[in-house]
Amino acid sequence: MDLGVLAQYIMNGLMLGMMYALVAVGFTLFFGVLDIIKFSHGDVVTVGAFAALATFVSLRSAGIVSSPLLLLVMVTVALVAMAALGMLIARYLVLPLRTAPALNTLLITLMLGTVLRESVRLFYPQGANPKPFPALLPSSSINIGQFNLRLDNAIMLAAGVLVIVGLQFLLNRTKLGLAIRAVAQDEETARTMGINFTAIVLVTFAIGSALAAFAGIMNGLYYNEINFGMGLYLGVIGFAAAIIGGLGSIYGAILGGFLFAALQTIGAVALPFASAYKDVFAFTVIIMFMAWRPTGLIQEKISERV
Amino acid sequence: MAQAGQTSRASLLPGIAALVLATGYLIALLAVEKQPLIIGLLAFGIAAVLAANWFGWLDPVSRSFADREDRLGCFAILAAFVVAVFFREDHFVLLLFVTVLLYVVATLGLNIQFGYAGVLNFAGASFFGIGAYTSAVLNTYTAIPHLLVLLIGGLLAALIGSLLLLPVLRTRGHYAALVTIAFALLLKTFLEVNDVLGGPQGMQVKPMNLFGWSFNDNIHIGSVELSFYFSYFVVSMVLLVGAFILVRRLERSWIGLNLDALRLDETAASCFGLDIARWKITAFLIGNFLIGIAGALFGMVGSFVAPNNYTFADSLILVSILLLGGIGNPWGLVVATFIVVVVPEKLQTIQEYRFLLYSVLVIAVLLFRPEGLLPRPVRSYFPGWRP
Amino acid sequence: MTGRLDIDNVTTAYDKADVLDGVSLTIEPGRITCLLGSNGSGKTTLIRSILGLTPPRAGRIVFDGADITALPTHKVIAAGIACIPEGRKVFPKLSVEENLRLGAYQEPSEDVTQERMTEIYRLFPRLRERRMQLAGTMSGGEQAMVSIGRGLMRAPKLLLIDEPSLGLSPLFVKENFNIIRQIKERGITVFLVEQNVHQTLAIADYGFVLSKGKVVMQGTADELSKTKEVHEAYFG
Amino acid sequence: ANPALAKDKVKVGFIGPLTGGVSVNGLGGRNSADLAVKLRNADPKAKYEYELVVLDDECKPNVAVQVATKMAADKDIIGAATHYCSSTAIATVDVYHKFGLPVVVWGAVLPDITYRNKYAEVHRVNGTMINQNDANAELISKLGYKNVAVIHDTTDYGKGHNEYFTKALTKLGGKVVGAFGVTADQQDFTAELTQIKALNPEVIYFGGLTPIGVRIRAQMDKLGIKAVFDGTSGIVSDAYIQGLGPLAEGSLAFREGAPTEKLPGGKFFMEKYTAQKYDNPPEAYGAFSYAAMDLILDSIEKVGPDRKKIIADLADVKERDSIVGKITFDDHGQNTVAVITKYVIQDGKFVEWEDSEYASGKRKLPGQK
Amino acid sequence: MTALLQARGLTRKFGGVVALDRLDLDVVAGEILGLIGPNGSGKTTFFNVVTGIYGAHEGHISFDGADITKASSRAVYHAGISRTFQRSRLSLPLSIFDNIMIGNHKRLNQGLWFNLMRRGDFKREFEANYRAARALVEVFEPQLAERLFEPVAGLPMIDRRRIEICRALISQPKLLLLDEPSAGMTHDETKELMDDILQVREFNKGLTIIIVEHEMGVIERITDRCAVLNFGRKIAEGPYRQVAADRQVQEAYLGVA
Ligand SMILES: Nc1ncnc2c1ncn2[C@@H]1O[C@H](COP(=O)(O)OP(=O)(O)OP(=O)(O)O)[C@@H](O)[C@H]1O
Ligand SMILES: Nc1ncnc2c1ncn2[C@@H]1O[C@H](COP(=O)(O)OP(=O)(O)OP(=O)(O)O)[C@@H](O)[C@H]1O
Ligand SMILES: [Mg+2]
Ligand SMILES: [Mg+2]
Repeated sequence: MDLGVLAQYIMNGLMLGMMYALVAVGFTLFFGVLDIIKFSHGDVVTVGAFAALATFVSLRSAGIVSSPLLLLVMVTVALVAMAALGMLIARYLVLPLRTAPALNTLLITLMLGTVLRESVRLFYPQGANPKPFPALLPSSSINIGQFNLRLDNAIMLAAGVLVIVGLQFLLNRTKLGLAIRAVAQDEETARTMGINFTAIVLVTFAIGSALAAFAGIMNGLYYNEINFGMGLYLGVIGFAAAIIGGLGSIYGAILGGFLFAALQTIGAVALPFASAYKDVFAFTVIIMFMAWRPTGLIQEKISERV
Repeated sequence: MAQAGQTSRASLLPGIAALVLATGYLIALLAVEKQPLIIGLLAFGIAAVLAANWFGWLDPVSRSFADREDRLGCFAILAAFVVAVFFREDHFVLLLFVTVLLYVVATLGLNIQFGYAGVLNFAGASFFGIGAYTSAVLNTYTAIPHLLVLLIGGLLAALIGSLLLLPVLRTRGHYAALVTIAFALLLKTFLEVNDVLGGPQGMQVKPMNLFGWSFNDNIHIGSVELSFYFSYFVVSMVLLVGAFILVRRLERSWIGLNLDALRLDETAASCFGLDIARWKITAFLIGNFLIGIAGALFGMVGSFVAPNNYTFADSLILVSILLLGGIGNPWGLVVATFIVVVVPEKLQTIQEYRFLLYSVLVIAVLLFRPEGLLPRPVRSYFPGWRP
Repeated sequence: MTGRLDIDNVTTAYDKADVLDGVSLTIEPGRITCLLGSNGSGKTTLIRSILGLTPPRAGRIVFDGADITALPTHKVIAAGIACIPEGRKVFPKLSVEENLRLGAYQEPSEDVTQERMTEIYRLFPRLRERRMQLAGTMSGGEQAMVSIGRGLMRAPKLLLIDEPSLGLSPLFVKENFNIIRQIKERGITVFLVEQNVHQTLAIADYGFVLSKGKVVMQGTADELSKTKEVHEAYFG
Repeated sequence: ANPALAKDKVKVGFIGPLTGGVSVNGLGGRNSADLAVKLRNADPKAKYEYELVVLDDECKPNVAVQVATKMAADKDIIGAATHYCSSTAIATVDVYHKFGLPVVVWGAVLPDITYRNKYAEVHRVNGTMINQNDANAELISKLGYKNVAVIHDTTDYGKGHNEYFTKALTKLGGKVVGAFGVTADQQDFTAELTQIKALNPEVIYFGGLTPIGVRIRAQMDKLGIKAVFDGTSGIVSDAYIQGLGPLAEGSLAFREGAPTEKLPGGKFFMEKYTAQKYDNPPEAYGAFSYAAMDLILDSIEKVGPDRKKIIADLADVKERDSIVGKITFDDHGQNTVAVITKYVIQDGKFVEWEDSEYASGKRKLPGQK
Repeated sequence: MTALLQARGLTRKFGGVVALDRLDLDVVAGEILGLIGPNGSGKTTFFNVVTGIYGAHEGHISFDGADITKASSRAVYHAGISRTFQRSRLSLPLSIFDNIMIGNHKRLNQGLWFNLMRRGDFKREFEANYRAARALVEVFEPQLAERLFEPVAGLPMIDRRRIEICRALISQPKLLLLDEPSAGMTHDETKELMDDILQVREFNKGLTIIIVEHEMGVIERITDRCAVLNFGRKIAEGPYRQVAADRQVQEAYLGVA
């Protein structure tokens, strides 16, 4: 294979992996704090992207043209809006179900996902159509043989890495992170330690949802197109990635995200059968993988004590 | 509940009253067409249940069902027939009704897996699909009697499901969820990209034919004409009753106890001699078998199979039914299936807003009853049995 | 001296049945007050009510003059109360050190936290050895040490201790009571729930006996140890 | 008294995808059918008062069979305009046949829908994908392109297009250098496109619907692929241009029938549609939906609300004027539209190829000779 | 004197921690052995290794003449060893009866056909087991026997302990492992519980018991013999009085200076 083409595949895979990883990290966070699957996460990605787009459109019509400024405002608005949405979800849908069977949260967030998705479709102007997302990052590129390295992609990769590193730091090095992990394990005892349980849950959901908005914007900037269904698939894959990585481990989620992207890329280009089989291939590998490592790549350190 | 000194069984009356009311309500709901009426009826239903709960009228009903399940089960079958006969000419209502019955059978299978053994299965629709595709292929290319086809559909679902046994046995919780989710996505994509089974186009399924009686013809009894779906209704009902009894007996036996024990605490269970793998496999296979049979029959009812019918989203609907009904309670499944299948259908006239409304409705129900509509009661091995 | 807690006619229920039925008692500052009572008499429930984990249905709880009855738990803690909960309740997937840190969650100063931690490690050398071990993998008694250490991490005005010697070796039970005495000497008010009546009454200043959700007896430790009923019930 | 009150009520049906990924087309179709009914009801000469029953097939065969059964089993419904998605249309033909409900397909293009069986109940106003692809291959060859890479969705629609296009192109001496199937919910196509880039085709043919089309076209640009984007009827939709903005420039697309806006009836349709202030544009197949419904209404007016008579009446529709041109049903109920409109996107609009600056040579597609 | 349970050179490590360190231990049929030692000395680990929850890194265990070192938890149970857990492990949503029946696994007919189809026979088996469970519970707490079909979740700790012991006893094991059965109980309650256990032992002649306890009163009263662990090693063995007098034991465990 041409080296340039190979490099191109790797670059594609990295971008894809980064987006999966960002979504997966969100899942990990929610598992982490409440041990729940929040299936609406993918749709929050969508809503985040649409929030950013709406901001863009209104800024544009207000006559602002500077790309960096536009981008800054878009990111801020989308992140804040999704953080708020996340808190609302936590407050009114997740917390009330705390004592119910864990799977109920899954169902309720699943339904919420539908509500979000359908709302975008029905209430965003022309929401059922794919929307062009502005390319706001410098798009200069260099061609090395078949390889086309774009500056915007490099910037996005770097930003993604930065966000993940920041989150990792937050979780493992700060008091807030410690509180999040404590709340995840034992709500009552955490409260006995003086932790404001509700606040921690809300903050976690805010962070996770802001992360989703970030992923949504990145998706938009990368593909220059967003649509109301984009989060659905992203959500499922993010979930898969979080699990393959090993629950509760941020590194695991990242590894899982990149692994999944790699599997898809390999399935599409390196295998003898048609590229449409790439998902069949990826999911088959995942099933076999789960048989081999039933608790994911990065295994939880604890085995239950008897 | 066994109370000292109490020897008499709870009265049948509240149970029968509830059944009669439910039947009447169902007929009304299925019969009305006008949107305001439908919404009014739905609102009325919710209000009525809330009110009954408020006045404490639901307790005697559930006691009556707990104690007299055998008898009330017969009445429930009767009620189903009353509804079916009422709509004997109405193809669509009967189709809807048959869909409900078969979905109940499938969720009963899921219930064994998840409700009892704790094995998550997010690929319910896939196994349902395997059953349906079985009847599509066998009815088209072979002359195998159709009852046997149903059986083969179930067996095939169990067999293909057993490919997942190793990862399912080794994983737990969310990890196990991923295995079946991956399978659901895989199977759908596979059916879609592979042309052998019709690709995304799907396949036609020949209607059921029992002992020379083709199910696609309307039935004439004297001057009364019955929709051909009535035959499917009868067969589905037989299947459902069989599945229901199977699940009930399973629950009310040492095997049900084993499944509960391993779901709740695997370590403790294995310290008391339980073969975890054996019972998980048993539950997984029986569950898939039921789902497969239901799917095979559904394939014939719908007369058409396509990969799009059996997506991950459809599997989630099956799981939703389980959660909505109250995990582990077969009666809850019946109620929940009616809601999940019939309500969106009845909301057709609000067209593009119906998914939105439906989702909001489910969220409301869950917030109101986090444990599901009818939470599972403590096991009684024989209804009405007193020490 | 602060750390006074007045419990006035508190009634608490879980679902329907009342577990506490009009409990009134006072914890005097600077003393060790103990609460005795058989299994299920409602001792833990009382502690949960104080902490706001199971808010009382009726009655008032006043801490140092401030009404804390309806406060959320973290505010109760902020008022200067700490708790060593029943059944240890360590965070199983956090390391020993992280568990201790959580004890000082509301302590803003990192230096103070470090200082306290050093002191805890001095009290429990075993914990220093196992600093990085996940608390969930420790033996039953070791977890008790983590739990006690964690409760001490934030010097409170009032420390609630629920059955700390549960599952501890006799040697350690003794040490444990020594530690509680030392806590008191530092000026911390202690409210101690215990089954180990001998040793409890030996270090306590005052005590209450709870039965079926009601205070049935109270008095100084000496008075209580001489009371016939207590003697019969607990010393066999 | 008001004579309108005296009219008998007659129910007619519409089925299309109102939810899901292609719901824009479904909603456009519904609005158009609705328009046909509204206009008819406003016509004082009409004999009946019509009520439109709308059902959603979600573009899923299983749902389609259910709703088709519901509609066909309702004896009050006399005829219906049905289905945009081929997979749903082909799944339901047996239902209509069994229940004897006359339907006119308004958007699905799979040949099998009319040609697999000879059901008198099933008609179609739009053409099949075969004619479309012949015209497509012809244009490509005429422009001097030889090497074409194909991306198609793996639904029947995409696969059919792949098949018929490849056939037509090969006949004309062109070459398909690679064909890639993609799934309908796929978001990322960079792996496929990178492979295509290495194959260096002059044209990328795309057999699929707008949502994926937009994604693929946008991602082509990301990877610096300069080939011509050659779409099918599936992307003839305002949503395509909206979704891509300036990137849409120079995309090719094809649709059966004469261009609506050029027919006198078409202009009328557009005016009336706009006047109704629907939320959605009619989209490419709105006109067909309108025409289908109009055909049914005409029939009812003529022979009365009786399914059997309608079927008989529809059988001899010949050279009938409509907003999509003349309609003639062959013995399979298929409208034999020979005309195919070729489009190129120019300045954010679908412009007929012949009228475009690309045809006149003023602008050039990449690699256009 | 034949040993019912025999451990030789038993070693189990967790990372750097040696929880059991070349432990030799004999348990004689019919005796009550007290297993004591400081916190973290390996008592629970010993139970876990015997019952097959953890594997041994070195050494052997034999039970009733058969080697069970590598046996699974299941096999160990079927061989006749039952246990309770240091932290109660009942299945809370299930009824008292169900919880006890979980312990009776090996004596219940597990056949699919029997359970599903032969409901008459099943009912007879069920009723026999109901009587057995009731009789057993009555020994511990007659009031509980009336509430056999109530969920365990609503019961106070002490009753849960009792049920856990019933669950371990119902299958009439040869060896019973009790891990701190009296933790959290008052003096009275502990005494009552021990009396009940001794009473059950009257019915189930030859029941051998290993009991882990930190309550020395209990140990003194009911054990025939004690083994003391420290850092996974046995530091003393013998009747309680003798062990209690041991200097090493006093220093490491009892704290009597
Ligand atoms: N979460 C709960 N839900 C329902 N009832 C409960 C709950 N917790 C405790 N109870 C009941 O409340 C009563 C008092 O329990 P509590 O734990 O306060 O007793 P205690 O005096 O602390 O007993 P112990 O000595 O066993 O710790 C008991 O009957 C118990 O069954
Ligand atoms: N799963 C495990 N992972 C890591 N370490 C473990 C594990 N289980 C036990 N240990 C360690 O092994 C040692 C022995 O533990 P064990 O539970 O056997 O003690 P014990 O004698 O029962 O103590 P206690 O009386 O406090 O219950 C302890 O230091 C404990 O931390
Ligand atoms: Mg307590
Ligand atoms: Mg122990």
